[in-house]
Amino acid sequence: MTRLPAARRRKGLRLVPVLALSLLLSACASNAPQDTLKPEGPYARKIDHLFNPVFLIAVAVFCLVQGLVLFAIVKFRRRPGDEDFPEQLHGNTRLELGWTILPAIILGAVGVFTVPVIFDLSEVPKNALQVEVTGQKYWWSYTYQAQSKFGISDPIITANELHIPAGVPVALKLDSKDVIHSFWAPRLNGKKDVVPGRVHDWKLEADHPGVYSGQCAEFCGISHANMRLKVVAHDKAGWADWVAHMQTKPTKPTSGLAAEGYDLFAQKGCSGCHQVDGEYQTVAADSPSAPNLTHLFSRDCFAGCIYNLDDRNEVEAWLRNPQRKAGSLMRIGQLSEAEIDRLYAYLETLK
Amino acid sequence: MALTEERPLLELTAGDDEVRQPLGSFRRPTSTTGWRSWITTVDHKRIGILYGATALTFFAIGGLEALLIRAQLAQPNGQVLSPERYNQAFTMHGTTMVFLVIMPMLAAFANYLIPLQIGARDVAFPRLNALSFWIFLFGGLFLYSGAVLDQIADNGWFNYAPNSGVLYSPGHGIDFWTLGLQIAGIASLLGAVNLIVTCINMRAPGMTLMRMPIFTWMALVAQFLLLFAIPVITVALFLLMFDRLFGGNFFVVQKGADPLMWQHLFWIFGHPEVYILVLPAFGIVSEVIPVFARKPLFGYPFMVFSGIAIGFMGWGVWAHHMFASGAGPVTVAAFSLSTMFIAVPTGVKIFNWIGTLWGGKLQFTTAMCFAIALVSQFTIGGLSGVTHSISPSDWQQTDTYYIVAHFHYVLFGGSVFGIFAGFYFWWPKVFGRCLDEKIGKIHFFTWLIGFNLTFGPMHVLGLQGQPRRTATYADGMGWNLMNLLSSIGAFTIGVGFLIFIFNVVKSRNNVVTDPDPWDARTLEWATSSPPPAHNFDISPTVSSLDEWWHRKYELGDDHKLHRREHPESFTAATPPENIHLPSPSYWPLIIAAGLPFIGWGLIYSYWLAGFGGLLTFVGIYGLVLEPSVDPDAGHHGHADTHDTHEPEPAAVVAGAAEAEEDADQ
Amino acid sequence: MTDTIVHAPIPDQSEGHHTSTGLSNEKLAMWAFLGSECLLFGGLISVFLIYRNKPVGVGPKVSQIYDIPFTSVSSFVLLMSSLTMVLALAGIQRGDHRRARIWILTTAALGATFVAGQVYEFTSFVREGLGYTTNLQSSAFYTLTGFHGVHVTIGIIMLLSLYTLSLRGNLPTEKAETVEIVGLYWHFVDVVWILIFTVVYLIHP
Amino acid sequence: MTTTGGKLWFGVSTLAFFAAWAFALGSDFEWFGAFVLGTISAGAFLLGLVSVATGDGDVAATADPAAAEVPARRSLPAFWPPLAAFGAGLSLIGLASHGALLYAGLGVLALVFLEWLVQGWAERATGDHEHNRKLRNQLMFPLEVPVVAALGVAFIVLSFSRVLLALPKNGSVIAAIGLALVVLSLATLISFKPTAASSVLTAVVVLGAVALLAGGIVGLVHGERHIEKHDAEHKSEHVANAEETHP
Ligand code: HEA
Ligand code: HEA
Ligand code: HEC
Ligand code: CUA
Ligand SMILES: [Cu+2]
Repeated sequence: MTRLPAARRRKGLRLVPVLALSLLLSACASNAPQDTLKPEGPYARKIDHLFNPVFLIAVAVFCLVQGLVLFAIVKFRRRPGDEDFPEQLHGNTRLELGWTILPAIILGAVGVFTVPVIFDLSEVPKNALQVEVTGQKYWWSYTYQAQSKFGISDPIITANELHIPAGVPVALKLDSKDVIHSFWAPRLNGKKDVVPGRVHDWKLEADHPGVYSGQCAEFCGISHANMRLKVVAHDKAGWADWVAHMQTKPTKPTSGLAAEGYDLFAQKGCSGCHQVDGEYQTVAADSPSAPNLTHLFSRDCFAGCIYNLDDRNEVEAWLRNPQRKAGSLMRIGQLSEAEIDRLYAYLETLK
Repeated sequence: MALTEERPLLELTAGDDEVRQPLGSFRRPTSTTGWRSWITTVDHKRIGILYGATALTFFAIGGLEALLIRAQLAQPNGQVLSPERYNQAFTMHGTTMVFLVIMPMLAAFANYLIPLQIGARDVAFPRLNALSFWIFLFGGLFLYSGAVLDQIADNGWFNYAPNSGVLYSPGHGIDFWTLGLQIAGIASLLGAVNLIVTCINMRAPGMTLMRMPIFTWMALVAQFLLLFAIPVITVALFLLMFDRLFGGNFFVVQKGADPLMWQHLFWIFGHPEVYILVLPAFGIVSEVIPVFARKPLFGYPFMVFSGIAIGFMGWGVWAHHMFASGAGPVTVAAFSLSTMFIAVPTGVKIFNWIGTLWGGKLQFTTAMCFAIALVSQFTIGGLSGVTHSISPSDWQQTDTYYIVAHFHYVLFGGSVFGIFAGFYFWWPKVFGRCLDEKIGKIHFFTWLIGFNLTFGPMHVLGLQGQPRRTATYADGMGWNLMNLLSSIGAFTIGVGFLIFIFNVVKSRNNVVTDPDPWDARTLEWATSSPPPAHNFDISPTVSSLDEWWHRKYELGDDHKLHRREHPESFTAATPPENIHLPSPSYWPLIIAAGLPFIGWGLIYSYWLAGFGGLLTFVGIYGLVLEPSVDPDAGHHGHADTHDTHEPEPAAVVAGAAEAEEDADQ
Repeated sequence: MTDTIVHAPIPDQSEGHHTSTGLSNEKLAMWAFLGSECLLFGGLISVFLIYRNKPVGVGPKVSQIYDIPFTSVSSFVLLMSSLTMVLALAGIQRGDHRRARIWILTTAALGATFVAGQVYEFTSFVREGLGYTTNLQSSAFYTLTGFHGVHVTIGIIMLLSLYTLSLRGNLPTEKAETVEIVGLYWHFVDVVWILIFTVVYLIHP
Repeated sequence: MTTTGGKLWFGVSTLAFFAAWAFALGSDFEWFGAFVLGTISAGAFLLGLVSVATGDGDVAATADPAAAEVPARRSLPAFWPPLAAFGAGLSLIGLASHGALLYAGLGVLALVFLEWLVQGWAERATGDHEHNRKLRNQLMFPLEVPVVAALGVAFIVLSFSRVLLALPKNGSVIAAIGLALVVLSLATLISFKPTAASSVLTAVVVLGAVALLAGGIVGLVHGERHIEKHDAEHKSEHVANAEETHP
């Protein structure tokens, strides 16, 4: 009987938990805008409060199992030359029942804490700001119906950036125009799928004013990675300002480049897809839905929040070739630089 | 027509006729060496090797796809792949790894080992076994054949509706995916039927169910899961195919369909599937650990029953993949709870392995290292699984890299580590050559480190909010470092794999003479390495669990174990004479070769489908009508065959039935 | 393929077709396969039942155009074929190959009558404006029942093959089990039809 | 007396003849198609005559009739020429009228080609007739059994469903019961008549097949009964449209 040489101790294995733990710890210190472990609102916090103890239990079990394995590796390794058999233990029913029942009890306890949170988070909040969220390839559209309680007298339609008042629950109605997306602003709540043909209730709330980033979390096609979003939470005054601003209509430019751009907007077919309240109201019936541009320049980002509106170059690049965002449903002919200048001048008036 | 020549077509005379000459048997292939012997073989051991080699090849392909993914994600705004290619890469990576690597690899082990472990000459239906392999191979090739025409699926391995419909995925990539998986599904189903019957019916005398080696047990449970899970995904694929190719409405939201229907069907299959992927690996590890701890498996009955329990519970948890899909709170709560409790039987396994290690005399061969690594690494994946089962926290985690971390820890840290433990363990048995232990250790540590480096950081990334399946990510999200580490880790795994390949190539020179080099416990070690075509010269009889070990050792008067001088073995001094093995056959290959044509035909031209259908149909009849043992072939020089070698139409007609069905689909 | 585990000189195993359970491999395999089929039909029936309650949009509802009397008759025909299948098996087990052949042929003919009825039913439904692609219900209905029809057709082909085998003397009494196994399949397909007929045709919400 | 080639051509001729009539009747005497088919019929007939006259162009056979009696090789019975003729005829009718028939005809031709080829090969394989036949069967049975079975099913299904479609609604119910009862009672009858010759069964089955075929053809010619179309009801159509345009 040839025996293969006994191996040396497995030092490497001991490194593993250390490595993993230190990585996890370093994670908590880093600065990530979508960090799920840093909730900024009551709903996200509820989840965090549930996750943390479970995570600790997991860490405890992890340490127990790895500890036992490591101990066994060190303690029970076979010394060279030792040909004897260890005690031939076939099992121990009591022990085995023990480690069947114990985890069951632990998990039962976890379950008891989990179920109420599920129901809590599924409840539609009262007195909340109502927003209809529509997902489509590959951007978000938001509609605020008139709600006097929040100062909204005319419906507001906007895109990609969701504005909310801080400290107030927001009730979302999620729907999709095409495939399944998933709405997710990690610091404000978990995610919820946006399914065509169904309307899902979901909710958000931010403790403090601020900008919270998020993105589509269900694979929805070629530009799934480019379907991001921002939630902008305002304080009371800021919210009132925003609403007031959104209730005004932009004034139609009458002279200069902007006026030429205004005409181009129709000539080049932009108005076939895009609405501008008070100016270009109706869109072609067969157009893909496109962002409402009424208050375009009051936003920070565009096209699924992957480009900056501040940066004139990015807007122009977009008009030069909207396909730079892969799979974008905005299809236009080639525009000359002069046309782009004029269109930009017009778009800039849409504040 | 021809039928009337022998007798009138409609015959009334009573009784049998003496015309017992078999119908439609061709000249049978006879080679026992060379490539022809491999494509016509019906020997479960060779088929096992074929499965293994194919799966390993696909592993390299799936791994290369993963390396592409990691190359792209190593830095923010990566430019290695276009978004289109990226989506194709992860879709094919996931599909390949699940359906073309782990499943067939475990089929390889099951095929090779089950008959040996239960003391049988072969599986119950050797030619059906060959058929399964070829169908699997052609399914895989079909799946990849779309790549030649640049028609590659790009909707993820679970391919959610409605993005999978023609409206949103107009190319043929998804068609190749749907049809390819249906073909591979036939293979799994036939394999499952075959192995279930083998385990139930072909056990050596005395091998009661509770004496069955634990690997066989776990593989059996997995076959039952396959038996019931495959039809469910077949329904889903079938409906999708009808939608895409024939204008059905099953997932067309505009026609009022519910897109969540797909998710339910897929995950009712999908969750049992993940246990199909891991239970046999658990079985492997449960064989390896006792051998190198030199003590029996701790709590064999608990191990068996926890495996069965996992199999059962696996059916009641599928909606945990859909926590965020919009089910009501009651459903979510119910599936949360059911999911949590699946940790209980799995925990039993972990602790029983530790129990086996405990008090043993551990010998750290490479196989043992991989086995112990499974115990420790799988636990990490299992525990992150439990954190998903807390559905509110899953609302944060789902579709992020935290999930990716979870399933790679269970799949790589579980299935793959288990499989490689099996490689190092059974290599000498299968090839009569040893893998080098030193290189093996290097391989092991490269993988252990590379694996943790790749997938450990993904936990962090997921919790920091990086969604999965995103072709790029922006700078400034705090994800750069972890992604880079992960990519470095992936390439480390790649290096480790090359080391393994090197080891395999080098093993040609390491001939082992001892058929039982590890002093192992189960019957496969009681025959020569590699085992003869007929497995055992003398058919075993079994009187205990770990039969072979009990034949080697006895308890002496001093209450110590003593090795018997000449353990009662199953190798005879002179080769046995009267063993009739099933003869090789061309038909399985022909049947399987028809299926891709049916697939291409459904996509491009019905003429091709007709041709493929004919090939398959005729092949099935050829297989059914040909006797399992070729009457013309000489067997081991034995003259007075009392076996009549009848064709055994029924079983294969049955197989035919369902192969046809799938073909007709 | 039991004859492949042959038979070193071991007392227990010297018997020709020994298996651990005493059941033949082939029969066991058929049972396992039918278990799997249950899930297949279960899946399709569930899909139909779920989609039946959805508004149809375009075209008629399936329940508007069922011809229950006709389908009852063809269900009856299929049921009868189970009876003749039993007779066929009894025949071959008794060694009465002549009768076995007659009943096998009859079973196949009844099965074919059923399938013909289904083709008729489908054609007339299409004429009534319910095509495969018309609406959700129609896709689900045709897929489910058509899938069953394909099963029956395969059954018929198996029966006709048995008939040929028997004719050629390749189906002696020892091989009666082959007929039994095909019979299992046949009865299964039959029972599934009874289920489909009941939940799809007879019960509508 | 007729030779193999002769059989082929006469077969084609007969079929084309009937086809010409069928076509003429079916197409309300559209003359061109009927003329083409009629010409084919006549041409084939002539060729058949030539073929018979020349003994299939077999010089040896015409030169020395005695030589033909030497059984150099025994042929297996050959159905192929008439069947080929049938196939050719079918494709011709198909060409002139219905596309599906063309494909069916081509299918038959292909089958004949294959069968003939294999048979030809088998006849020359060895000198032993029995052995040759075995060879042929071994090669062809896996093909023939399923194809014949499938064709049989298709035959019943197609014919009978045409009958059902042609009958009024209640009639179809009765026809289905009727057929089942006939099948059942005949089977019972025969099974209780152990002395019945095999020819009885053959006769019954052949008669049944002919009846079914006749029924099918009549059904086809008669056309389907008037089936009321459940047009999309106004309301549901409206809903559908709304759904589709709903943004
Ligand atoms: C081998 C495959 C495998 C295995 C074994 C598992 C095992 C488990 N999985 Fe995993 N899972 C996958 C493969 C697997 N999974 C894959 C591929 C996906 C993603 C598919 C996709 O989206 O692409 C997935 C996704 C997935 C999800 C969905 C996540 C999402 O998409 O949102 C969930 C949710 O609950 C989940 C849970 C679990 C649980 C609870 C287990 C349990 O079985 C784990 C049990 C084990 C342990 C817990 C460790 C040992 C136990 C102890 C030491 C006892 C003590 C423990 C406690 C007291 C806690 N898995
Ligand atoms: C058992 C299954 C399995 C295995 C083993 C792996 C192995 C790996 N996986 Fe994967 N993975 C999945 C199953 C698996 N994966 C699934 C199911 C998905 C989900 C897909 C989806 O979302 O649809 C996924 C998704 C997935 C993603 C997420 C993609 C995304 O969401 O965008 C990533 C990202 O890093 C990844 C990485 C890796 C890496 C680096 C490895 C490494 O371990 C691979 C290591 C590489 C090798 C071992 C190959 C080495 C080869 C060579 C060096 C060449 C040698 C060549 C010759 C010998 C010729 N995998
Ligand atoms: C065929 C329809 C279509 C036409 C025509 C079209 N667009 Fe668009 N537009 C879209 C769609 C769809 C998007 C969203 C793309 C995305 O984010 O993926 C979009 C996005 C935009 C955005 C970014 C809006 C935001 O808030 O994200 C701007 C600005 C824009 N278009 C301007 C124009 C101009 C200017 C023209 C005319 C030259 C034009 N569009 C013509 C469909 C169209
Ligand atoms: Cu929308 Cu992903
Ligand atoms: Cu799961």
